[in-house]
Amino acid sequence: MIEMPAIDWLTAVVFAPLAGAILAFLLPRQAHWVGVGAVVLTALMASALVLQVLTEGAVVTPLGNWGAPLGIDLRADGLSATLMAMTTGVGLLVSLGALNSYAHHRAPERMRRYFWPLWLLLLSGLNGVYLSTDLFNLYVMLEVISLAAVGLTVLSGRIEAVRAGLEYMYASILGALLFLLGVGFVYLELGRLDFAGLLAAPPSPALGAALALMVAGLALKTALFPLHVWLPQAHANATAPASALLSALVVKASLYIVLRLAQYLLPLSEVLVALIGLLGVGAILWGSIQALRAERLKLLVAWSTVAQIGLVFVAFARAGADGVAESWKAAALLMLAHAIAKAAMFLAAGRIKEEIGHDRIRELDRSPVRPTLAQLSFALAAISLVGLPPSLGFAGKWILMEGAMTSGYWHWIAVTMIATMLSVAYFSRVLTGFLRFDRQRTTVGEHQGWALADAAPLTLALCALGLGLLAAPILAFMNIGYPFGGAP
Amino acid sequence: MSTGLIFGLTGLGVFVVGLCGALVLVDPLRRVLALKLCSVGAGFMLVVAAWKAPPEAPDPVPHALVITGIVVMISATAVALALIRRLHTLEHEHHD
Amino acid sequence: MNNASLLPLIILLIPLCAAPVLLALPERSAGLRTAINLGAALVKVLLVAWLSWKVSQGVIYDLRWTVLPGLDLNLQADPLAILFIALSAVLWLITTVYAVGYLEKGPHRARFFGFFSLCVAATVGIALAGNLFTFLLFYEMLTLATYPLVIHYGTAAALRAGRIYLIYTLGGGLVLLLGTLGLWVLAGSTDFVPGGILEGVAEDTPLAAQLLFAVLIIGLGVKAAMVPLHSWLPVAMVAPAPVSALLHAVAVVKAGAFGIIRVVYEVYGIETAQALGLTTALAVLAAITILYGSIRALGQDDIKRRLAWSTVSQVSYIALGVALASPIAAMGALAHLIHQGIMKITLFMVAGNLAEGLGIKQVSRMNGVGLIMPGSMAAFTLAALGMIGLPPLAGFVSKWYLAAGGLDAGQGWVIPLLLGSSLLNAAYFLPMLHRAWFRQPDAAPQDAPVRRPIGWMLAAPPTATAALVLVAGGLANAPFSPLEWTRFIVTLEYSAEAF
Amino acid sequence: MKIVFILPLLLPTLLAMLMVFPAARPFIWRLMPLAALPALLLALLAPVPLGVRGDWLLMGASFGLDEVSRLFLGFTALLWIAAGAAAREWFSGTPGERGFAVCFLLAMTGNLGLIIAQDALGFYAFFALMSFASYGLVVQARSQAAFEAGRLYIAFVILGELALFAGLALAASEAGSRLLADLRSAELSGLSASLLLLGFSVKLGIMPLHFWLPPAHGAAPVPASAVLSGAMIKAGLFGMLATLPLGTQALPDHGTVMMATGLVTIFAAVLLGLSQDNPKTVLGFSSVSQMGLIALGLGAGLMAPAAWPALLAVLVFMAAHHALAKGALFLGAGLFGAQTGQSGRVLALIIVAVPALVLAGAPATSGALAKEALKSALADGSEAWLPWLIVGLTLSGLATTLLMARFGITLWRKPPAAPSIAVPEGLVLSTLGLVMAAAALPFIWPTAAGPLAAPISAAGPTETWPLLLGATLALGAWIRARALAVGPQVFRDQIARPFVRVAKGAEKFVARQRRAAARIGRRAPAIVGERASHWRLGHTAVAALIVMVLIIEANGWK
Repeated sequence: MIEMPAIDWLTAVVFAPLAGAILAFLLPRQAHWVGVGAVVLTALMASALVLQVLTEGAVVTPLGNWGAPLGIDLRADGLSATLMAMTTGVGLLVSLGALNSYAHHRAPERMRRYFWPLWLLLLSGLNGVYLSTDLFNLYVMLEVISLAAVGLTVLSGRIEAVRAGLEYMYASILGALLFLLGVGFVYLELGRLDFAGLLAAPPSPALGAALALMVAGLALKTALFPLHVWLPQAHANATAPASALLSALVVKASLYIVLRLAQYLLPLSEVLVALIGLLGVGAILWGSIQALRAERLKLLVAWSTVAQIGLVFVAFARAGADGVAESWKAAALLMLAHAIAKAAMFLAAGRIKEEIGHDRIRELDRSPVRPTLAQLSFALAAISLVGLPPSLGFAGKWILMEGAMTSGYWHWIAVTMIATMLSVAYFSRVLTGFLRFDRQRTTVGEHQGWALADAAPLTLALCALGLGLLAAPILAFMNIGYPFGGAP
Repeated sequence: MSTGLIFGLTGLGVFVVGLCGALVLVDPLRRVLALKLCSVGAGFMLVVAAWKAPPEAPDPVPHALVITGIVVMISATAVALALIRRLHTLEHEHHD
Repeated sequence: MNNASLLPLIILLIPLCAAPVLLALPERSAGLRTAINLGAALVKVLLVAWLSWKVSQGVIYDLRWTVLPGLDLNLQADPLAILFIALSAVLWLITTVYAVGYLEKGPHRARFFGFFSLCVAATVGIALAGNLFTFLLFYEMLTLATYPLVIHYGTAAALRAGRIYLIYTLGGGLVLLLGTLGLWVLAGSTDFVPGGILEGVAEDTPLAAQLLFAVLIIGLGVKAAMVPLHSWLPVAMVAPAPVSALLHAVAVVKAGAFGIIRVVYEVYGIETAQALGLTTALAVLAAITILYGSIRALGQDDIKRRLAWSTVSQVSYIALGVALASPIAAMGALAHLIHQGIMKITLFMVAGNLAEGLGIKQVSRMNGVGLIMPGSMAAFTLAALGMIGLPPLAGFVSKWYLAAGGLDAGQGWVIPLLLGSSLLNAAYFLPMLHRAWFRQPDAAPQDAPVRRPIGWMLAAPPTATAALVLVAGGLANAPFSPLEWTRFIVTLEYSAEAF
Repeated sequence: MKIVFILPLLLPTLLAMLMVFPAARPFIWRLMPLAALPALLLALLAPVPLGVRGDWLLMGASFGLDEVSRLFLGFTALLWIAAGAAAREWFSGTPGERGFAVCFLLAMTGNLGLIIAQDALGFYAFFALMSFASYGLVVQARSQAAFEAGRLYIAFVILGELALFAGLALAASEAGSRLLADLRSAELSGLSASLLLLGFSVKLGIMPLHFWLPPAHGAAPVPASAVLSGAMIKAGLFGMLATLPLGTQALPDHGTVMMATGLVTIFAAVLLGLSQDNPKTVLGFSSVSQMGLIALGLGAGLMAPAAWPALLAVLVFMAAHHALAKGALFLGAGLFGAQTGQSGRVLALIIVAVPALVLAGAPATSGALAKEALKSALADGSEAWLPWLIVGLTLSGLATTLLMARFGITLWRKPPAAPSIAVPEGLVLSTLGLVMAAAALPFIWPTAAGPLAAPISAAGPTETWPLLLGATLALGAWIRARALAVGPQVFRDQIARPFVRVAKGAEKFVARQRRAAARIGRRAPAIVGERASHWRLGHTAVAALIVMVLIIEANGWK
């Protein structure tokens, strides 16, 4: 057997999209091919990395061979590899959807030109977040993500989008700066920023301040209630593939950092966890209520993101006194489920809007055209988001509720059930619109609006549904390298 | 009161002023400026973190971080300003 | 003897794979759709027959796939599963024929048959579920698959009904999820094992076990339409006739009833359940449902609504029989699972024929329909008499065993209950028969919808099921009859000395 | 061997099914009289006792024939043959032919089947088939009166069926077997015996369960009345003989009630019958009255098991006697109605007079023989009751005579309607056949069945049963009156109304709350959202969050 030259997949998955972004920017006419090519390449590398983690366990690469604490380490354990794989996988499918969507003759030149560089930049930043092992690196990656995400938000160039994008920009930068100040406090106290160095630090005022600043910053970036104000407009007004990326992937990066901080920075006190859980509850209720009131499809989906993020925080918070050693699994599964399903849902919503011509929920049933496949994708994604078996969302909820029940936290179970019912309520508003036929005179054409573009949301939705059956292996994989220290 | 503490508190103060501005102000341009203040404050903190008693050379790492931060912030500011301009143009068109 | 062959999985996959194909078929390719529908249903019947034969020889099929740590998807073909799966297979075939005829020119046939198939797949899954977790999975799938069927016509009324349906069934599913979780935490397993898995637990923490039972029964009782969780059922009858037929006979309400059987016998175990006083509570609930459903059926003029209320009442016979904790009553309950299915499906299909062929939807307009549609109405008559419990029809057999079981268990009150229910059944079924056979047909009003002759696809299925009603009752003691099969099951569920 | 039992049941069923095909109908009408022929042959030729089992059928059915059931099968089949022949003249080719023939044949199947069934379920199945199919016979005329009669009929049928179901279920569980033979020899509880008696008494038409009988007989067409009165109500008696532990177990209370009601029935029915003006209704009351006699015998048997062998023989004889005579009377009434000329009517009246005399107990007729035999058999029973019984029996002869006279008068005044196609000559044969059979019964009987015996036993005290029975009946009468007065649908609605009202109220309450909640739900989020964005709560929350986390963390430093 030929000895393969040891390719450093960790570095590759971060820099390949970056290179792709630059190339796509330089070659605007070929941007989409460059873009898709880069994403496919990244996806292949990511699979190689996943395989490597699967066979060898956690992988570490010191960038430029400096090594911690001075240099920058990239590390992939089960959790980060999973999230990275999710990012590239979902990203690949969204790219395919985008390829079709932006090839649309009506799409302005600007979109076609800037989408790919921005998205590749975003991908690079996301992968960077998942593989980073020190705080400052995380800050930089967060900023990269922010800039790319804001760019994606305003891509359509419409006034609402720009306004929402600006708001997003403020929130995003402020969040990053809060994080940066936190980093400063950490360095002040400990003199180092790598995760390993944080682990054993005793509690101190500086670290407490750092934690407070970082939690606030990340909450802002991840749109945890009541810091969510920027999210619905930003996600609802972006173009469909951009919304899919923003909602599915971008918010996950800051969630991931919260998870990591919870492990490395300080043992979270029970009260703080309860506070986070409480905010999660607020997010579920408020997000759902707003989703119930939303008049436009994409706005509804965006508000549902607020609610779902709340649920992830609830999953995280049910740790209670036990710490995150167990509860992260539910949170991680829910993140995964949400990413896949929400991407499917935004793409499907975009397709529906494209076919019907508007996305006003009340008038969905007046349309003589029913884009069946997009509707089906939407429905399947909704099943996963609601958390019905056998979807991935169900697996996440199951672990969440099982854990809560074992520890006797009945209130979290009640919250989860309420969240489920509310999500049924707001999604069924849409589904009812799909299925009502007596509002228009002409015969309804079903099976209209078949398009290749439906392939991406449908695949994503089916994945969200079917991956639940693979929850056990996924969990086992996430546990490689014991991201949360659990006993081997 | 040590120099470090004074610098630190100043940095923190600048950050808090920026934070308040970012949260309270309405005018887009002033909000950008407030955010810039925040970043300056945060930079201060890192510089303080680098400071060591004179015989020793200051820690180079925070300096590197600050420089990176400044670069990042400059690009962010640029994007924000571009967006504000764009919004102005659009609003202008909108009103006509 | 356990067997890991893939037969149960194949049976599950047939409708499951047929569904997307049917959904994807263009609306106009009716011939191909019908061929797939009937082909799949036929193959399934044959495979189920083969499976039944193997199971009757003592083979137990057991397939597992780990979903979450320690939690398996488990398909298990035991005799109880066979009972339900055979019902679903046979009635699916018959209903498919009927549905093809019923929706001949209607809209959205691709969607209809796609979800129809999915619904059957869910039923198969429910039948084959080897643990409560798997059961839950298919239980939810059933909810989702039936929703588009209930609102098939897409009118405001249908959507309203669909919403109520969804609220109830998804709520029930959620409660069942809670129950499943509770079981998992309490017992460390959700497997269906004859004799139950809660023996020790129930002794240690009886209160938790009782609460859990309540939660599980609420979750299942929604689909089984037990009072006071029944409200969705009469509303859901806006669905097309084949759907109502399937909903009432096989799929939804039976899923709930079947779940109750599983929970009482194979999660708690009848002795544990009895010791905890759970069977009594369940029996009382069932008794209330039986009477209430019948009483409400009395006042309904809409044929399908009357039938729906009747279902509310009849399905609880199953719960009653289970709760009586006597092997004989258990036989009655299990047999009623089948018997109620074939009787009710007949009634609904004929109701559909009346609506479709004559535009008649009210009892008060049924005058003389027997003379116009003798074949269908003969089937209706047989099924209705069976519902009342007249021998030698199927309904009699189950009632007889329920009564005998009640006496056997020392619960004499069951007899007046059954008598009262039969009386009420007679009070709402016989007037329909009287009108149909012994009144002169009304003159058709001017604005009456055009009558269309019903084809063989609409006429044959109810005839076939009516024949089944007769055979299941008349040949109740023949090998492989429902009753005999329940005897087989009950010998497994009850220890040998019970006989 | 099985074919022997299957054929009598299969033939009528098959014919009923074939009625679906219009082409087959004339042929079936031709076969109609022969439908019961296999049963008759079975009764005449089969060696007794005889039994076969069909384990697969309905939880294990078994069929068989013993001394008693052979006699029942014989006269029942004979009656069905005669009625079938009359029905052919009556209905063949008319618009209602299909419905009538199907019901007729199904009722025939039930009637014959219940006699040869040897297990409780099979018996019950055939009994129900007969009862329900007969509804079609009762309402054949489709007139208002027929529907009224039919409603009454079906109400009582259901009452009877329910009682039977309960009784059989109880009895089978007490006996631990479903075979009728085991039921007969088992120790039955009072409750199950009461239920069985109640169920069968409905069919017998013993007062006060007789309400259905006279209107039904009056409304049904002649051939149907003949079998209803001649054959079917005997099924009630047969049922008692088949299921009750007569001769092995004393049930004095039940016996007392039966005897008392029997006595009342004999006379009350006559009094009621006298006020009727429909000849067939009069005959119906006469049947009620005659069944009172049979109840008397049964009651005695229940009281004194020792007297049973003798009573059994008498009762079977009485059943056969009444069946033939009453069948002949009904067919005769039809024959009379079908006559157009005066001379024909006189001739018909003469023919009818023969069974009337037989029934009234003219000397040397089976009627007289039956009463005498009953008297002597009763003498073996209760001492205390005997004088009353003797008086009663004697007077009943007088009463029946009066009733027969009334029948004659009303027949003359209001002859039953006959279809225009009825050919008098066609009816004559069947009527005459039955008349002759009725007249010749005393002579045929010795070759057919058994001797008499005479042991004696004492009667028991009365209990609260009659009171309870009275209350139940009052309630039943009230319900019936109510149901009739307001119409069945309204009546049903009345039953359901409280429940509907509760459900509606709950619905309304929930709806109101829901509307209120929906209003709040719609408005509150909008207001809250507006306020929040106005006060920039989301932004302020950033600062608040930082402070809160700081405070929380501050606890950890100390």
